[in-house]
Amino acid sequence: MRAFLYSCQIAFKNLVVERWINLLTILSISVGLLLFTSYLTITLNIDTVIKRWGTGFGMVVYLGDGLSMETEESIKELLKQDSDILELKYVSSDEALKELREVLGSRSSILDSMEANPLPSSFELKLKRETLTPIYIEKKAARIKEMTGVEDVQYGEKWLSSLNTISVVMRVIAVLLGAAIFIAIAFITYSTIKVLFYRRKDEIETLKLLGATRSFIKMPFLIEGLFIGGVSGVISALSLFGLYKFTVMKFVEFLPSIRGLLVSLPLEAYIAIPIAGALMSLTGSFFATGRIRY
Amino acid sequence: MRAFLYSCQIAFKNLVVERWINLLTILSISVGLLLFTSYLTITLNIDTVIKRWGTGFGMVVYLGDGLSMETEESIKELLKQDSDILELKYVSSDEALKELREVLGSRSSILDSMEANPLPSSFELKLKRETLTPIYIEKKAARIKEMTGVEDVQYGEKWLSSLNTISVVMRVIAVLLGAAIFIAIAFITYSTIKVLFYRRKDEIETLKLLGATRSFIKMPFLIEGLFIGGVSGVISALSLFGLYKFTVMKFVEFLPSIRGLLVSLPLEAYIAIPIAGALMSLTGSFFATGRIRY
Amino acid sequence: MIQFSNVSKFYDEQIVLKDISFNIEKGDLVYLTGPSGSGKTTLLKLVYRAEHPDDGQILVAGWDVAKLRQKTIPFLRRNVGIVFQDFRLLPNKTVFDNIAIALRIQGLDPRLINEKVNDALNDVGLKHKSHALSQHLSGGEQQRVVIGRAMVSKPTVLLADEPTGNLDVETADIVIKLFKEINARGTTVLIATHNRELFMTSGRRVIFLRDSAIEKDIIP
Amino acid sequence: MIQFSNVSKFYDEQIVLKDISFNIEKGDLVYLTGPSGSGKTTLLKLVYRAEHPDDGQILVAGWDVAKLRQKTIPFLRRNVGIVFQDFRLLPNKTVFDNIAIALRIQGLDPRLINEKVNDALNDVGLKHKSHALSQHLSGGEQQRVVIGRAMVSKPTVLLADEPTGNLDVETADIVIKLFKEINARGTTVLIATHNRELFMTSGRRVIFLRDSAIEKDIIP
Ligand SMILES: Nc1ncnc2c1ncn2[C@@H]1O[C@H](COP(=O)(O)OP(=O)(O)OP(=O)(O)O)[C@@H](O)[C@H]1O
Ligand SMILES: Nc1ncnc2c1ncn2[C@@H]1O[C@H](COP(=O)(O)OP(=O)(O)OP(=O)(O)O)[C@@H](O)[C@H]1O
Ligand SMILES: [Mg+2]
Ligand SMILES: [Mg+2]
Repeated sequence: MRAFLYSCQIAFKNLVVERWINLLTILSISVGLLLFTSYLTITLNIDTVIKRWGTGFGMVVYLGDGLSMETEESIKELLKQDSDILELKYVSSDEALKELREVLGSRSSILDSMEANPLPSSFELKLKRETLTPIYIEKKAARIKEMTGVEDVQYGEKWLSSLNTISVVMRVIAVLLGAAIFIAIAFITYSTIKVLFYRRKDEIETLKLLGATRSFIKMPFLIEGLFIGGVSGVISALSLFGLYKFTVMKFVEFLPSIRGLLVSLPLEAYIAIPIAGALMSLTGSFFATGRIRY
Repeated sequence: MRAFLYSCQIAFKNLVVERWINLLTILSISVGLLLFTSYLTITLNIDTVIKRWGTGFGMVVYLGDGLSMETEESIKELLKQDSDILELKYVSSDEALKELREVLGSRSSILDSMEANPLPSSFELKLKRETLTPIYIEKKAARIKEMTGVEDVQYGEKWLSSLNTISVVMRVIAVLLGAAIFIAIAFITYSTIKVLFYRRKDEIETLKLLGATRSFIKMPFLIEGLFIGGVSGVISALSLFGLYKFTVMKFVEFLPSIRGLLVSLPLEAYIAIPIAGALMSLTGSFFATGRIRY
Repeated sequence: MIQFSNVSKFYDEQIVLKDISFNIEKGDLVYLTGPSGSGKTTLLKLVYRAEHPDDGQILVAGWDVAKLRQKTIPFLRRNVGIVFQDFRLLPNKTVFDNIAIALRIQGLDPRLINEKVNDALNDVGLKHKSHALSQHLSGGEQQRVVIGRAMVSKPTVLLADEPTGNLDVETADIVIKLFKEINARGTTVLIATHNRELFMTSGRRVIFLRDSAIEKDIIP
Repeated sequence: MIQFSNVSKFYDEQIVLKDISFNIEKGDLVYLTGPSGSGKTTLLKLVYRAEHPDDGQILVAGWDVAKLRQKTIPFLRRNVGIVFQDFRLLPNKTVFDNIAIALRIQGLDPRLINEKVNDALNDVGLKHKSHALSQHLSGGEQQRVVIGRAMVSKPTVLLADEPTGNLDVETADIVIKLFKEINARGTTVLIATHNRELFMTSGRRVIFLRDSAIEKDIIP
């Protein structure tokens, strides 16, 4: 315990003595963490946007002409049982005609000359976001089309596959970039602590000769690493929040329509940043101090 | 000259002696440069995609019923003079009807019962990508609508503003992220050289006492920094290329439709990476060695 | 207390100590001398396991030094006070801290440390330099800090490598008197030195090294 | 060649040299002595501008040392060979490189450097250790490397701080003979030492420092 307190004392003295290197390290790690968390925020936002778009897309199931109420009901029941379908809206042929009138606007007079309503009734489906792979939806559409009473199934095939591509690209990039940034941060931590260790190599040699144990020698570096990582984490969490607020402010000024659309990382993530920083730094320190040989 | 050769010799000896720190630094800088250049590649790709989408959006100018050929021609002339308009396509009311038939498919029989073609003639415009700010297009649409003979102007207002937002967001992020990564790389370089300098502090003290000039002391560090930065640049350029090829391969396997869509940075950029790395490192070294006082 | 049996030590291909055997009893004060490069420092290093013998057995205060496990080495060293030829001070620390560190690594109580360090500072005559950084000391002052650090933990064995090289005659006398006092309190002392004045008239045992071997071992 | 006029030097509030005046002529060999902490090293440091005097004037080989511009300091130092009390060797470099560096910083021709370094190695008796790393040398061997490095550039002034502290009597004799030879070739030599044997019977000038001032200045 006394040894631990003494280690803390040494660690903080060293932090002050080597303040420039430590400051640089803290800044580097902060920037690294900030980059990573900014990226996460951006991904989160793009994902949210895609989700919003994604749920806007659905499927329209056109029913055959003159179906009995029972058949329509049974189709509805079948569709309702499908857990991939989030929302189900029945659009009667009359409603469809009204919609078409609205679309045609001033030119809707062409419809007046028609004897009967040529538009079919339909079900408009909204699908669960997770199921939006093009192949899956294609299959589902084909299956629904085979149901008796269903005449046609339409869905935004092209759109779907584009959105899907964006989403996949985002995820792949997230993993690649995330890994790269993590590696970079790990390197910075490791190399800095290694370097701090090297710089005190003579001192450590002397301590070893005086009978210091391994933990006595390593402890200050571990504490230092923990501190550097933690402080970096706090700095980057604060910067991230500031940056987020600033960005939102600027964007809203520029494009008022965006208000309320930009989302922030959840509070848990903000709390996790310093902890992750400290743990990464600690791991870095641990490997940097290495195995001490007498 | 002899002093320079000797400095090179010292620099390379030091590079070997401190190989671990130097390797770590090279790796860190490489990762940093790779991150930055990957980001540039991603931005370039997203930008390309947006451009492709963007040019797909246009404006439809609906003409009034029963316009004389001259009036139509004069409208066409006026539109042609507008340098913002890239393409101009005349769609006669007959063609419009044919298109509507295609859209309605099996249900196109409703149109048969009509006496006259209720659809107006129109011009389909494609706009220059650069002018796609919502406000600008809104104004243009309003101006065109005021032309005699024009009944209505339609354009993908909502879509346009979404795409526009993405593009603006991408650019803002590019600047922020780019600056952040540059700062991070600068820090790594600076701090590493500073540390290498610190580690040889005793040696440098001794050299100063023996009558070494400032340039004799600084030169090896500058050469070392130049080398570290250059090598890092080469490594990251090669990794970037490899990563690009790998990503393209994986994506094509996964989504064959993407073939030929992913673009790479131009050759000049690849050549610029090691040069930029070397210059950044050199600058880092220069500031890290600082002002030598006797 | 320090027993060498047929110890040999090579650096690369060069032999530095060849088949060295001697036995220093508990409570002895012994001088070790020999020309520059004859292996004095190496012999001392073998005692505190800074070097590993290539052959033979070394017993120090009951520990079989050559067979010591890595984890146990610090505990051997805590029983051995060392005056290094190259000082090995912590340059950015004060004189007080440089001496205190020998006790801090053992986790002693800060008040006890304070007391012991002040005693040691008095012994080596550096009380007035207590708060000076060790890098700001003169050569002789530094040497006395090293001596203070070696003594402060009251080790079982005290090794001193050229402890008077940077000292004037008067200070050297004080230091040697200190070693004798420590020795009188039961610590085994081994002093490597070129300074003939120290051992010629001391009436103590002197081991002479030359050409990697013991040339003479004069036990009075 | 080395002229101090009313020189004073403080460290923080503490006075280390008080109103020191002396003049060493070109070609002299002078000893500087005094108890530990009396200011010998500080006096030498003033000569090669590692410290700046707080008062007075120092002339070395025609340079007004206290007024030297930063850029000129290296050129003063190239004319002054120094045997540092704490050696200041480059630990990871070989003995050869440690000596050669004094010439390399001057941009000499490698062949000439080779020749001069080998001569110096012969002079200090370390030819056989030429390729050893300086950190692998014994204390006395290291001291001789420092002496070799100080001499190799044939400086105008040679300063030696405790050059025999780690040497046995025979080697010390060789070194002192070397200094005399160098001196005979025209180099002004100033040796700071505690070793009374060196100067007591030498018949040379001896400056005694005590309590920050010159106690005696015996000019034979
Ligand atoms: N780590 C090492 N690697 C290689 N050779 C070494 C090493 N340490 C010492 N030597 C060599 O071993 C020999 C004995 O060295 P040692 O330091 O024991 O001598 P010493 O008797 O203490 O001399 P001095 O009186 O000069 O201090 C010397 O020739 C030295 O160069
Ligand atoms: N950089 C410094 N800062 C503060 N005090 C110093 C510094 N250098 C030396 N001193 C003090 O100045 C005094 C003279 O030191 P100096 O090294 O000149 O003595 P010296 O005569 O060489 O002694 P020794 O024979 O022990 O080497 C000492 O008391 C020392 O502690
Ligand atoms: Mg020795
Ligand atoms: Mg001195």
